Amino acid sequence: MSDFEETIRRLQSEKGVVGIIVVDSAGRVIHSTIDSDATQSHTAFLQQLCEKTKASIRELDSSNDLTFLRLRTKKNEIMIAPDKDHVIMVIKDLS
Amino acid sequence: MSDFEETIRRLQSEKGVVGIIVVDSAGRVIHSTIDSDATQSHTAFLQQLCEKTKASIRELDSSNDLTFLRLRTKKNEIMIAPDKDHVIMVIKDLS
Amino acid sequence: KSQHVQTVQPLSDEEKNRLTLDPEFLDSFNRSCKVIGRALNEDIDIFINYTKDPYEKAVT
Amino acid sequence: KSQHVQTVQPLSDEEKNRLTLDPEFLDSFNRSCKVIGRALNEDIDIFINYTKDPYEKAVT
Repeated sequence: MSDFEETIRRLQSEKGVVGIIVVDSAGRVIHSTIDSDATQSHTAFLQQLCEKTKASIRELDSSNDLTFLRLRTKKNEIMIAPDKDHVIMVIKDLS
Repeated sequence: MSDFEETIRRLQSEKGVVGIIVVDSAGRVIHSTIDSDATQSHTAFLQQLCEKTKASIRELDSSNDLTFLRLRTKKNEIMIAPDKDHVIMVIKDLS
Repeated sequence: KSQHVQTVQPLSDEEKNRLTLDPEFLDSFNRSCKVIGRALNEDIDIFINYTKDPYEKAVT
Repeated sequence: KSQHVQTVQPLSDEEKNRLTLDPEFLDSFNRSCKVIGRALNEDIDIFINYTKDPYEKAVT
Protein backbone atom coordinates (compact mmCIF):
# COMPACT_ATOMS: atom_id res chain seq x y z
CA MET A 1 0.00 0.00 0.00
CA SER A 2 1.37 3.43 -0.95
CA ASP A 3 1.80 6.28 1.56
CA PHE A 4 -1.15 7.98 -0.11
CA GLU A 5 -3.45 4.97 0.25
CA GLU A 6 -2.26 4.43 3.80
CA THR A 7 -3.17 8.00 4.80
CA ILE A 8 -6.60 7.72 3.13
CA ARG A 9 -7.22 4.41 4.91
CA ARG A 10 -6.31 5.95 8.26
CA LEU A 11 -8.64 8.95 7.76
CA GLN A 12 -11.43 6.62 6.67
CA SER A 13 -11.13 4.61 9.85
CA GLU A 14 -11.96 7.68 11.95
CA LYS A 15 -15.35 7.54 13.67
CA GLY A 16 -18.23 8.69 11.48
CA VAL A 17 -16.24 9.18 8.28
CA VAL A 18 -18.44 8.09 5.37
CA GLY A 19 -16.64 9.61 2.45
CA ILE A 20 -13.31 11.09 1.34
CA ILE A 21 -12.79 12.80 -1.99
CA VAL A 22 -9.46 14.19 -3.15
CA VAL A 23 -9.46 16.42 -6.22
CA ASP A 24 -6.71 18.31 -7.99
CA SER A 25 -6.73 22.09 -8.42
CA ALA A 26 -8.80 21.75 -11.61
CA GLY A 27 -11.48 19.78 -9.75
CA ARG A 28 -10.51 16.42 -11.27
CA VAL A 29 -10.93 13.48 -8.93
CA ILE A 30 -7.67 11.96 -7.73
CA HIS A 31 -9.29 9.56 -5.30
CA SER A 32 -12.73 8.91 -3.87
CA THR A 33 -14.09 6.41 -1.36
CA ILE A 34 -17.72 6.87 -2.44
CA ASP A 35 -19.63 5.84 -5.58
CA SER A 36 -19.10 7.83 -8.76
CA ASP A 37 -22.53 9.56 -8.84
CA ALA A 38 -22.16 10.85 -5.28
CA THR A 39 -18.54 11.76 -5.98
CA GLN A 40 -19.54 13.81 -9.00
CA SER A 41 -22.35 15.73 -7.29
CA HIS A 42 -20.31 16.43 -4.17
CA THR A 43 -17.22 17.41 -6.15
CA ALA A 44 -19.09 19.87 -8.37
CA PHE A 45 -20.69 21.53 -5.36
CA LEU A 46 -17.74 21.53 -3.00
CA GLN A 47 -15.18 22.63 -5.54
CA GLN A 48 -17.35 25.60 -6.53
CA LEU A 49 -18.01 26.52 -2.93
CA CYS A 50 -14.36 26.33 -2.04
CA GLU A 51 -13.33 28.48 -5.03
CA LYS A 52 -16.00 31.07 -4.28
CA THR A 53 -15.02 31.23 -0.62
CA LYS A 54 -11.32 31.57 -1.47
CA ALA A 55 -12.09 34.40 -3.90
CA SER A 56 -14.28 36.21 -1.34
CA ILE A 57 -11.71 35.90 1.42
CA ARG A 58 -9.07 37.40 -0.87
CA GLU A 59 -11.46 40.17 -1.90
CA LEU A 60 -11.98 41.14 1.74
CA ASP A 61 -8.22 41.11 2.31
CA SER A 62 -5.85 40.39 -0.57
CA SER A 63 -3.11 39.17 1.79
CA ASN A 64 -5.39 36.58 3.39
CA ASP A 65 -6.26 33.05 2.22
CA LEU A 66 -8.68 30.25 3.06
CA THR A 67 -7.09 27.32 4.87
CA PHE A 68 -10.03 25.22 6.07
CA LEU A 69 -13.77 25.16 5.54
CA ARG A 70 -16.25 23.31 7.73
CA LEU A 71 -19.94 22.94 7.02
CA ARG A 72 -22.19 21.54 9.65
CA THR A 73 -25.56 20.35 8.43
CA LYS A 74 -28.45 18.59 10.13
CA LYS A 75 -27.13 15.25 8.86
CA ASN A 76 -23.39 15.52 8.51
CA GLU A 77 -20.27 17.60 8.81
CA ILE A 78 -18.28 18.37 5.69
CA MET A 79 -14.63 19.35 6.04
CA ILE A 80 -12.79 20.89 3.15
CA ALA A 81 -9.03 21.41 3.21
CA PRO A 82 -7.82 23.37 0.19
CA ASP A 83 -4.17 23.40 -0.78
CA LYS A 84 -2.30 24.72 -3.80
CA ASP A 85 -2.44 21.50 -5.81
CA HIS A 86 -5.38 19.62 -4.28
CA VAL A 87 -8.54 19.83 -2.20
CA ILE A 88 -9.53 17.15 0.31
CA MET A 89 -13.18 16.77 1.28
CA VAL A 90 -14.26 14.58 4.16
CA ILE A 91 -17.86 13.80 5.02
CA LYS A 92 -18.60 12.80 8.59
CA ASP A 93 -21.96 11.32 9.43
CA LEU A 94 -23.57 12.71 12.57
CA SER A 95 -26.23 10.07 13.08
CA MET B 1 -28.83 46.17 29.37
CA SER B 2 -31.22 43.98 27.37
CA ASP B 3 -30.85 40.20 27.13
CA PHE B 4 -29.74 40.69 23.53
CA GLU B 5 -27.02 43.19 24.43
CA GLU B 6 -25.93 41.03 27.35
CA THR B 7 -25.47 37.98 25.10
CA ILE B 8 -23.52 40.03 22.53
CA ARG B 9 -21.32 41.44 25.27
CA ARG B 10 -20.58 37.95 26.60
CA LEU B 11 -19.66 36.61 23.15
CA GLN B 12 -17.47 39.64 22.53
CA SER B 13 -15.54 39.01 25.72
CA GLU B 14 -14.42 35.57 24.44
CA LYS B 15 -10.72 35.34 23.63
CA GLY B 16 -9.84 36.55 20.14
CA VAL B 17 -13.27 37.80 19.17
CA VAL B 18 -12.81 40.96 17.10
CA GLY B 19 -16.21 41.33 15.51
CA ILE B 20 -19.82 40.20 15.75
CA ILE B 21 -22.43 40.97 13.11
CA VAL B 22 -26.08 39.96 13.40
CA VAL B 23 -28.25 40.29 10.29
CA ASP B 24 -31.87 39.43 9.60
CA SER B 25 -32.93 36.93 6.94
CA ALA B 26 -32.90 39.71 4.31
CA GLY B 27 -29.28 40.55 5.12
CA ARG B 28 -30.13 43.76 6.98
CA VAL B 29 -27.84 44.53 9.91
CA ILE B 30 -29.50 44.14 13.31
CA HIS B 31 -26.33 44.68 15.30
CA SER B 32 -22.62 45.01 14.63
CA THR B 33 -19.61 45.54 16.85
CA ILE B 34 -17.34 46.71 14.01
CA ASP B 35 -17.26 49.90 11.94
CA SER B 36 -19.85 50.37 9.21
CA ASP B 37 -17.50 49.93 6.22
CA ALA B 38 -16.18 46.61 7.52
CA THR B 39 -19.70 45.58 8.51
CA GLN B 40 -20.97 46.27 5.01
CA SER B 41 -18.20 44.39 3.20
CA HIS B 42 -18.35 41.41 5.54
CA THR B 43 -22.14 41.26 5.51
CA ALA B 44 -22.37 41.30 1.71
CA PHE B 45 -19.83 38.52 1.41
CA LEU B 46 -20.96 36.33 4.28
CA GLN B 47 -24.65 36.59 3.56
CA GLN B 48 -24.08 35.54 -0.05
CA LEU B 49 -21.80 32.70 0.96
CA CYS B 50 -24.27 31.44 3.53
CA GLU B 51 -27.19 31.55 1.08
CA LYS B 52 -25.18 29.79 -1.61
CA THR B 53 -24.05 27.10 0.81
CA LYS B 54 -27.58 26.56 2.11
CA ALA B 55 -28.90 26.22 -1.45
CA SER B 56 -26.15 23.75 -2.39
CA ILE B 57 -26.70 21.61 0.71
CA ARG B 58 -30.41 21.38 -0.10
CA GLU B 59 -29.62 20.58 -3.72
CA LEU B 60 -27.46 17.64 -2.65
CA ASP B 61 -30.21 16.45 -0.29
CA SER B 62 -33.52 18.31 -0.10
CA SER B 63 -34.19 17.06 3.44
CA ASN B 64 -30.90 18.43 4.75
CA ASP B 65 -30.04 21.97 5.90
CA LEU B 66 -26.99 24.03 6.86
CA THR B 67 -26.64 24.65 10.58
CA PHE B 68 -23.14 26.07 11.00
CA LEU B 69 -20.38 27.31 8.75
CA ARG B 70 -16.77 27.80 9.78
CA LEU B 71 -14.08 29.35 7.66
CA ARG B 72 -10.53 29.20 8.75
CA THR B 73 -8.18 31.62 7.05
CA LYS B 74 -4.51 32.45 7.55
CA LYS B 75 -5.51 35.42 9.71
CA ASN B 76 -8.80 34.62 11.36
CA GLU B 77 -11.63 32.20 11.87
CA ILE B 78 -15.10 33.20 10.74
CA MET B 79 -18.09 31.43 12.28
CA ILE B 80 -21.50 31.74 10.71
CA ALA B 81 -24.64 30.48 12.44
CA PRO B 82 -27.70 30.72 10.20
CA ASP B 83 -31.19 30.49 11.62
CA LYS B 84 -34.62 31.05 10.15
CA ASP B 85 -34.87 34.75 11.04
CA HIS B 86 -31.25 35.78 11.51
CA VAL B 87 -27.59 35.01 10.79
CA ILE B 88 -24.83 35.58 13.33
CA MET B 89 -21.25 36.05 12.14
CA VAL B 90 -18.33 36.05 14.52
CA ILE B 91 -14.76 36.89 13.54
CA LYS B 92 -12.02 35.49 15.74
CA ASP B 93 -8.52 36.80 15.33
CA LEU B 94 -5.82 34.12 15.28
CA SER B 95 -2.78 36.32 15.82
CA LYS C 1 -11.72 42.79 -9.05
CA SER C 2 -15.11 44.49 -8.62
CA GLN C 3 -18.09 42.81 -7.01
CA HIS C 4 -21.78 43.55 -6.94
CA VAL C 5 -22.70 44.55 -3.43
CA GLN C 6 -26.39 44.15 -2.89
CA THR C 7 -27.79 47.20 -1.18
CA VAL C 8 -30.71 46.63 1.15
CA GLN C 9 -32.73 49.25 2.97
CA PRO C 10 -31.25 49.33 6.49
CA LEU C 11 -33.40 48.49 9.50
CA SER C 12 -34.64 51.44 11.52
CA ASP C 13 -33.73 51.63 15.21
CA GLU C 14 -37.36 50.94 15.99
CA GLU C 15 -37.34 47.74 13.92
CA LYS C 16 -34.07 46.65 15.53
CA ASN C 17 -35.51 47.19 18.98
CA ARG C 18 -38.70 45.36 18.21
CA LEU C 19 -36.72 42.39 16.82
CA THR C 20 -34.18 42.14 19.63
CA LEU C 21 -36.93 42.16 22.24
CA ASP C 22 -39.03 39.53 20.47
CA PRO C 23 -39.01 36.33 22.62
CA GLU C 24 -38.99 34.01 19.59
CA PHE C 25 -36.06 35.86 18.02
CA LEU C 26 -34.20 35.92 21.34
CA ASP C 27 -34.74 32.22 21.82
CA SER C 28 -33.13 31.21 18.51
CA PHE C 29 -30.51 33.96 18.84
CA ASN C 30 -29.40 32.71 22.23
CA ARG C 31 -29.33 29.13 20.98
CA SER C 32 -27.01 30.14 18.11
CA CYS C 33 -24.78 32.13 20.46
CA LYS C 34 -24.37 29.09 22.68
CA VAL C 35 -23.15 27.05 19.72
CA ILE C 36 -20.73 29.80 18.72
CA GLY C 37 -19.56 30.19 22.31
CA ARG C 38 -18.72 26.49 22.46
CA ALA C 39 -16.93 26.61 19.11
CA LEU C 40 -14.87 29.57 20.38
CA ASN C 41 -13.96 27.67 23.51
CA GLU C 42 -12.67 24.50 21.88
CA ASP C 43 -9.26 24.11 23.37
CA ILE C 44 -7.75 22.26 20.44
CA ASP C 45 -6.30 24.28 17.62
CA ILE C 46 -6.43 21.85 14.72
CA PHE C 47 -3.58 23.69 13.02
CA ILE C 48 -1.16 23.21 15.88
CA ASN C 49 0.23 19.82 16.71
CA TYR C 50 0.10 19.57 20.49
CA THR C 51 0.25 15.83 20.93
CA LYS C 52 1.50 12.65 19.42
CA ASP C 53 -0.42 12.30 16.26
CA PRO C 54 -1.28 9.24 14.17
CA TYR C 55 -0.88 11.37 11.04
CA GLU C 56 2.62 12.46 11.97
CA LYS C 57 4.51 9.49 10.58
CA ALA C 58 3.60 10.01 6.95
CA VAL C 59 4.93 13.58 6.94
CA THR C 60 8.43 13.33 8.32
CA LYS D 1 -33.91 23.04 -9.60
CA SER D 2 -31.30 22.32 -12.29
CA GLN D 3 -27.64 23.19 -11.90
CA HIS D 4 -24.78 23.44 -14.30
CA VAL D 5 -22.34 20.71 -13.49
CA GLN D 6 -18.97 21.57 -14.88
CA THR D 7 -17.57 18.57 -16.67
CA VAL D 8 -13.83 18.20 -16.59
CA GLN D 9 -11.80 15.59 -18.36
CA PRO D 10 -11.11 12.93 -15.70
CA LEU D 11 -7.55 12.11 -14.70
CA SER D 12 -6.12 8.92 -16.17
CA ASP D 13 -4.89 6.21 -13.79
CA GLU D 14 -1.37 7.04 -14.90
CA GLU D 15 -1.81 10.70 -13.96
CA LYS D 16 -3.33 9.73 -10.60
CA ASN D 17 -0.42 7.44 -9.86
CA ARG D 18 2.15 10.03 -10.83
CA LEU D 19 0.46 12.62 -8.61
CA THR D 20 -0.02 10.43 -5.54
CA LEU D 21 3.63 9.36 -5.63
CA ASP D 22 4.97 12.90 -6.04
CA PRO D 23 6.82 13.84 -2.82
CA GLU D 24 5.70 17.48 -2.96
CA PHE D 25 2.07 16.47 -3.41
CA LEU D 26 2.33 13.88 -0.63
CA ASP D 27 3.86 16.41 1.71
CA SER D 28 0.99 18.91 1.45
CA PHE D 29 -1.59 16.11 1.27
CA ASN D 30 -0.37 14.59 4.52
CA ARG D 31 -0.30 17.99 6.18
CA SER D 32 -3.95 18.58 5.22
CA CYS D 33 -4.95 15.11 6.42
CA LYS D 34 -3.39 15.83 9.80
CA VAL D 35 -5.52 18.94 10.17
CA ILE D 36 -8.65 17.01 9.17
CA GLY D 37 -7.73 14.16 11.49
CA ARG D 38 -7.50 16.58 14.41
CA ALA D 39 -10.80 18.23 13.49
CA LEU D 40 -12.44 14.79 13.39
CA ASN D 41 -11.06 13.97 16.80
CA GLU D 42 -12.28 17.03 18.63
CA ASP D 43 -14.17 15.63 21.55
CA ILE D 44 -16.53 18.53 21.95
CA ASP D 45 -19.71 18.53 19.92
CA ILE D 46 -20.60 22.21 19.83
CA PHE D 47 -24.26 21.32 19.28
CA ILE D 48 -24.57 19.29 22.46
CA ASN D 49 -24.45 20.94 25.85
CA TYR D 50 -22.23 18.71 27.97
CA THR D 51 -21.18 21.09 30.69
CA LYS D 52 -22.17 24.16 32.61
CA ASP D 53 -22.33 26.85 30.04
CA PRO D 54 -22.07 30.65 30.41
CA TYR D 55 -24.59 31.01 27.59
CA GLU D 56 -27.17 28.86 29.33
CA LYS D 57 -28.73 31.53 31.50
CA ALA D 58 -30.04 33.68 28.68
CA VAL D 59 -31.98 30.78 27.19
CA THR D 60 -33.95 29.34 30.06
